[in-house]
Amino acid sequence: MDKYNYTIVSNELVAAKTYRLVLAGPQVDGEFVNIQIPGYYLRRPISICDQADGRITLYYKTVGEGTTVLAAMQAGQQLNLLTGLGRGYSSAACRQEALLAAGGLGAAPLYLLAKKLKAQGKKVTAVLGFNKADEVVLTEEFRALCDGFALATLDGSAGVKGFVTDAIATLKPSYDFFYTCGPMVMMRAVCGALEGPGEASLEERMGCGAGFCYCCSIKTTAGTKRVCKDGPVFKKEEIIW
Amino acid sequence: MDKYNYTIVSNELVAAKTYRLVLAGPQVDGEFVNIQIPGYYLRRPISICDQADGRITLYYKTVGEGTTVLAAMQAGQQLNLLTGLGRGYSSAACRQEALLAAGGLGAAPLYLLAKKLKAQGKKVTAVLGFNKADEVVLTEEFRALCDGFALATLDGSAGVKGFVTDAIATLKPSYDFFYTCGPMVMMRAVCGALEGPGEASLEERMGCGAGFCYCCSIKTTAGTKRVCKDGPVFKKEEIIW
Amino acid sequence: MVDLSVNLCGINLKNPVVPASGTFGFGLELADSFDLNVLGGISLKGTTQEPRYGNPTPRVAECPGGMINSVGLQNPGIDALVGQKVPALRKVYDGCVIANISGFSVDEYRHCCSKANDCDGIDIVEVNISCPNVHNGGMAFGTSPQAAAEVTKAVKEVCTAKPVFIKLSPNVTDIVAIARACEDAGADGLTLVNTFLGMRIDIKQRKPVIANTMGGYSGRAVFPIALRMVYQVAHACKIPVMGCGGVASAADVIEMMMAGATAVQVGAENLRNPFACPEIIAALPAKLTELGIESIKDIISIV
Amino acid sequence: MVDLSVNLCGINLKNPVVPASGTFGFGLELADSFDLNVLGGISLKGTTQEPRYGNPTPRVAECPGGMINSVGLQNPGIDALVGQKVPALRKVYDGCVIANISGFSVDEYRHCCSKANDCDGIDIVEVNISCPNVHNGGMAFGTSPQAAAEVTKAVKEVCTAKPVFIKLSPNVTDIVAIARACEDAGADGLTLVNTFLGMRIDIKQRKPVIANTMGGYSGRAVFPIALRMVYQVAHACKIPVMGCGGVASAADVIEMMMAGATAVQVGAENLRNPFACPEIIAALPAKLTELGIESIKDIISIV
Ligand SMILES: Cc1cc2nc3c(=O)[nH]c(=O)nc-3n(C[C@H](O)[C@H](O)[C@H](O)COP(=O)(O)OP(=O)(O)OC[C@H]3O[C@@H](n4cnc5c(N)ncnc54)[C@H](O)[C@@H]3O)c2cc1C
Ligand SMILES: Cc1cc2nc3c(=O)[nH]c(=O)nc-3n(C[C@H](O)[C@H](O)[C@H](O)COP(=O)(O)OP(=O)(O)OC[C@H]3O[C@@H](n4cnc5c(N)ncnc54)[C@H](O)[C@@H]3O)c2cc1C
Ligand SMILES: Cc1cc2nc3c(=O)[nH]c(=O)nc-3n(C[C@H](O)[C@H](O)[C@H](O)COP(=O)(O)O)c2cc1C
Ligand SMILES: Cc1cc2nc3c(=O)[nH]c(=O)nc-3n(C[C@H](O)[C@H](O)[C@H](O)COP(=O)(O)O)c2cc1C
Ligand code: FES
Ligand code: FES
Repeated sequence: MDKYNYTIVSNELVAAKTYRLVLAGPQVDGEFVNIQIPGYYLRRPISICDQADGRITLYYKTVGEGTTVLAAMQAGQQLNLLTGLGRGYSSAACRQEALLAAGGLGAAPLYLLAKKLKAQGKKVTAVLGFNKADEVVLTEEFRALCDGFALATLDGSAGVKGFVTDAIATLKPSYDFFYTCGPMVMMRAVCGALEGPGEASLEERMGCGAGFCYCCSIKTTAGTKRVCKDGPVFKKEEIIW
Repeated sequence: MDKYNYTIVSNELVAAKTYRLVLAGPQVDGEFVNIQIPGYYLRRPISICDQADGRITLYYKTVGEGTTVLAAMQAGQQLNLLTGLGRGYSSAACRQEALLAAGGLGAAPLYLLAKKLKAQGKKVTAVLGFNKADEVVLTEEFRALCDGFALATLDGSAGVKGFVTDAIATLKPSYDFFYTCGPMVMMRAVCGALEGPGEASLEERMGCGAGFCYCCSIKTTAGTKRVCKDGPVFKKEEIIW
Repeated sequence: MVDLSVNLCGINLKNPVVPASGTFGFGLELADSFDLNVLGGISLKGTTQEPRYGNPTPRVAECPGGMINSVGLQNPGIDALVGQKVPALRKVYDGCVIANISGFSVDEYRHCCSKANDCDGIDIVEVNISCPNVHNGGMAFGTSPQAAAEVTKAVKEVCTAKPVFIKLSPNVTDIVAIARACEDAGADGLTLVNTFLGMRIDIKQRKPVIANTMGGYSGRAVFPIALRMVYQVAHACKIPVMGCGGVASAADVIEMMMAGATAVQVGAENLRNPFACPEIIAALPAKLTELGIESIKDIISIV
Repeated sequence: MVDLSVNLCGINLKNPVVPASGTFGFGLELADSFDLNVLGGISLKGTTQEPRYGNPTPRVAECPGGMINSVGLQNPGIDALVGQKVPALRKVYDGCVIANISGFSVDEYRHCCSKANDCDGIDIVEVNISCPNVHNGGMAFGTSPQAAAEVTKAVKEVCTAKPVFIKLSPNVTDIVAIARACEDAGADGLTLVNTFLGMRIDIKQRKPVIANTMGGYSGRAVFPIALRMVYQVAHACKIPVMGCGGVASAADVIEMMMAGATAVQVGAENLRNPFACPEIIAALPAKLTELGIESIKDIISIV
C-alpha cells in the first residue's frame, strides 16, 4: 500500500451520472484505489479501469455526497489516493478463452482485466449490460480490444434488449473461465447461469480499505474474508449469495 | 448583517507575517467582517481597513491555524463573509482635530476612520507604532492622508525609537478627541497618557460576531456589553482595564 | 406542494425548524437580518430568576466540526424576559415562542416557570436541566432520574397553561432512564440534547482555551450521538421529542425526524451561519420531494 | 535533539504514539506499508476467549469529522492471539505490544488475561470494559464503578507479570468515579476513551446505515470530549493514562499529554490515513521545538 497525490488531468461526464476521471501520477498495483474526498472523513474506493503512460483512468457514478463533490473537481486539482489495494481477478486462472460479464460500471475493472488477458495472448469475449443507452460506457474500448463483444440494455435502447445473461445466451461464446463485475443481483444471475469456474467482485462498505480494520468482513464458504484485502474478487463458489 | 461571497483579488505578504487581502464584492457597513475559512468551524473577525470601487482591503497577521490557511489562498478563490458587523469609532465625536494612535495592525481600522474624518474636513494626526521595521505597514497611506504623522518602533529600526506614547509626547499634536487601536497594553498606556475624551477598540474571542450568542460579553463601567455588537469600539471611560 | 407543518402538543408549527436556546439570543437580535416569521419556532436564550453576567471570557473555543461555549447563562432575569424580551419579539414574530428556563434550585425553576406560564407571548416552556456550565447548578438535575423527575413535577404544578418540555443532558450513562422519569413525572415533551462537556487546551500558552476550563461542546460533530439519543428516547417514550445536536442542513433535519423528532432545533450552526435556519427551511421542500415525501409529519419516527 | 520517550509503568516507549485497538489489526497487516518500529507501541485488535465473526455488515458509517464502527469484536480468539498473532508480530516489531482483551463475563476476562500474562511477546494488558457493540456484554462492565472494579480485581489476580490498563467507556455520567474504582481495585493504568454510542440513518433507504442500528462513534469529532475526560481522570487518579479519542496530529498528541496523558492512542485516523502514526511521530520533534519543549515527558499534565 502506498499514498500519493495525483493531479486531475480530466474529470468528464461521459454518461448519465457517470464520470471518467483521469489522474496523473505513479502507476500502481492492486484492484482499486481509495480516494480522499475533500471534506469527507472516509475514503471512497474506486476500481482501476486503465493505466498507462503515467495516467490512471477511473469511472465513477455520482451516487451520494462524496462522489458528487468529486464530480465538481477540476483539472489541475490534487487528489490523495491510497494505492496497491485489493486482490484482483486471477487472469492466470483462464487457460485460453475468457468470458467477461459486466453490469453497469462493473465494466471498468473488467477492462483492466481484458487488457491483461490479451497481453497474455488469450481470447476474450466481453458482454456489457446497462439499464439504458444513456448509461453506456467503454463499448468502443472493449470492442477494439476483444475477440467477441455484445452489448445489452434492459430497455433495448442500445444493443440487444435484456439482461447480460440473455446476451450471453444468444452469443454462446466459448470460454474456460468467466469473470463478472456488477450489481449483486446481476452477478448472482451470471454465476447461476454460467457453467464452469469463474470469479466475481464484491462491494462492501469500507473503513480502511487496506485490510486492518475488519469493517468489510463477509462470510464465505472458505471462512471469514475481508472484501478489501482477501477480495474484492472471489471465486464463484466462495460467495454466499 | 449580510452574507456575501467575495472573490480574492490579491492576498500578499506585505510585512512580517502580515498580509494584505483585497476582495471584490459588495461595499459594506460596519467595523469588521467575519470570514469563513475553509475547514474551520467558527469565522474569523478582521477589521475593515479600506473600501472603494467594489473592493475591500483587509490586513491580517498569521497567528494561528485559520489565518495560516487564509494566507495560502489565492487570487480568484472565493471567501464567504458576514458583513455589517460592529459599532465603529464615532467620527462625529471629534469636533476639529483628531489624534489616531495605532499599535501594530491596529493601524488598519484607524485608516478607514482617518478617511472618514478627512472627508468630514477634520484635521488628523496619526501615530503608528510597531515592534520592528519589518512589521511596518500603511505608513505611506497615512502620510498621504493625514495632517500630522509619526512612526515609532520599539527597537528604533524605523521611525523614532520607543512606544507610541513616546512618539506622541515628542510630537505634541493638538486634538480634541483621540482614537486608539492595538494590543491591550498599548491602548491602556495610550488611554492613561492622553488627556481628554477618546475611544479604543477591544478584541474578544467570538462565537457569532453578530450580537446574538453572548460569547463575547465583557463588563464595562456602563454594564455588560457585547464586544461584537455594542463594540468593538468603546469610550475610554467605559473600559475596565 | 410539500407540507412542512408539524404539531407539537397541539401547537401548530409552520415547519419543524427552531433555533436552539442560546444560539439565537432573544430573537430580536436577528430581526434585522431576515424575516423571523419563516421560523417554525424560536427557543429563547436560557433565563434564570435573577440577572446573570455569566462566565468570564474567553467563553468560546473552536474545535474541528464544532465549538465549545461557556456563556454560563448570561441573561437579564425572568422578569425582563416576560416583561420586555417576549413582548418585543411578539411585535415582529407570530410563530411558536419557547421560553428556556434554567435554575439552581427547584424553587427557582418553579418561580421562573410560573412567570413564563403567565406570559401571553410564550407558547412552550422548555426547562433546561442540563446546562453544564454552572457549578453546583443545572447539571445535577439532568444527570439523575430522581432529580429530573422532581424538577418536572415542580414546574408542571405551576405550568398549567402551557406544554412543558424538559431539555436533557447528553452527559449521562442512560438517557432513556432520565427521559422516562420526566415522562412519568408529567412532562409534555422532551428536548434533547444539550451540549457535551468538553475542553480544549491552547498548547502555546499551556492553559485551557476557555476561561472556565471546560464548557459545552456542540456543532456538527455531535450529530451522530444526538441522533442516537433521539432515536432511543423517541422509541422509549410517548411524548414528543425536539431533536437537537449538530443539525446543519435540510438532510440533517430529515434524519433527526426519521429518528423520532417531531421538531428539530439548530444550535451552534447559527453562530457560523446566522442564516442557517432560513436556508435550511428553504431547502427542505426540494429535499423532501427528491425523497418522495409529501408531508414532513409522515417521516417522524419512520425508522 | 528532542526526547520523545515516555515511561509507562516502567516500560520505556520510544515515543508516546500508539495505534489504538481495532484500528491497526494485529500489527502485521501494516508491516508491508511502513517500518512498524517507529511506533511507540501497538494496541492489538480486541480479543475474546473464543473466535468471533462479529456483527453483520455494513459495519461502518461515515460522519462529519468521524465514523461509526460496529465491527463487534471480530477476532480469532485468545489462543490464536498468543499462539500466532503475537509471535508473528514479534518477528518484525520490538516496541511495546499491548494486548486488548474483551469479555462477556468476569471469567472470560480472567481466562484471557491469564493467557496474555503468560505470553512473552505481550508487554501490557489492556482490558476493554467499554465496547458498546456487544449486547449484554462489555458495555455493562464499563458503566458502573462496581462492575469495573470487579473486572479489575479479577484480572489483576491473574495478570501478575504485566501492567494492566483498564480501557474506559465515555458513555457515562461520571467517568472519574469509574476511573477511581479501577484504580482502587489495583489497575496499573487507564486507557480512555473508547467509542461513543452513535447512529446514522440512510434517509434515502429509511433505515440505519449500520446493520446493527447503532455503533461506536470516533474520530476527530470526539477529541474535545475525550480530552476533557483525560483531564478529569488524570487529575483525579495517580496511575498513568493513555489518552485516546480523535487524535489526528502532532498538536493533538501534545494537547492530550498536556491534559494528562502519558501516552496517546490514535484510532479512526489510521483508517482514513494508514500512515497517520508514522506521520505524527515524524512531525512531533519540530512541533515540540516550536513550542520550546525539549522532552515530551515534561508536558504530561502540565495544564
Ligand atoms: C472495491 C470497490 C470498488 C468500487 N469501484 C467503483 C467504481 O469503479 N466506480 C464506482 O462508481 N463505484 C465503485 N464502487 C462504489 C463506490 O465506492 C461508491 O459508489 C462510493 O463510495 C459512494 O460514495 P458517496 O460518497 O457518493 O456515497 P455516500 O452514500 O454518500 O457514502 C457514504 C459512505 O458509504 C460508502 N459507500 C456508499 N456506497 C458504497 C458502495 N457501493 N460500496 C462501498 N462503499 C460505499 C462510501 O464510501 C462512504 O463511506 C466501488 C466499491 C468497492 C467496494
Ligand atoms: C473586532 C476584531 C477585529 C479584528 N481585526 C483584525 C485585523 O484587522 N487584523 C488581524 O490580523 N486580526 C484582527 N483581529 C484578530 C483576529 O480575529 C485573530 O487574529 C484571528 O481570529 C486568529 O485566527 P486564527 O485561526 O489564526 O487563530 P487561532 O488561535 O487558531 O484561532 C482559534 C480561535 O480563536 C479566535 N481568536 C484567536 N485570536 C483572536 C483574537 N485576537 N481576537 C478574536 N478572536 C481570536 C479565532 O477567531 C478562532 O475562533 C480582530 C479581532 C476582533 C475581535
Ligand atoms: C453559545 C451557546 C449558548 C447556549 N445556551 C443555552 C441555554 O441558555 N440554554 C439551553 O438549554 N441550551 C443552551 N445551549 C445549547 C443549545 O441550545 C443546544 O442544545 C446545543 O448547542 C446542541 O445543539 P447544536 O449542536 O446544534 O449546537 C447553548 C449552546 C450554545 C452553542
Ligand atoms: C474500527 C474500530 C474498531 C475498534 N475496535 C476496538 C477493540 O477491539 N477494542 C477496543 O478496546 N477498542 C476498539 N476501538 C476503539 C478505539 O480503540 C478507540 O478507543 C476509539 O476509536 C477512540 O479513538 P479514535 O477517536 O482515535 O478513533 C475500535 C475503533 C474502531 C474505529
Ligand atoms: S475495510 Fe478495513 S479491513 Fe476491509
Ligand atoms: S460573538 Fe456572539 S454576541 Fe458577540
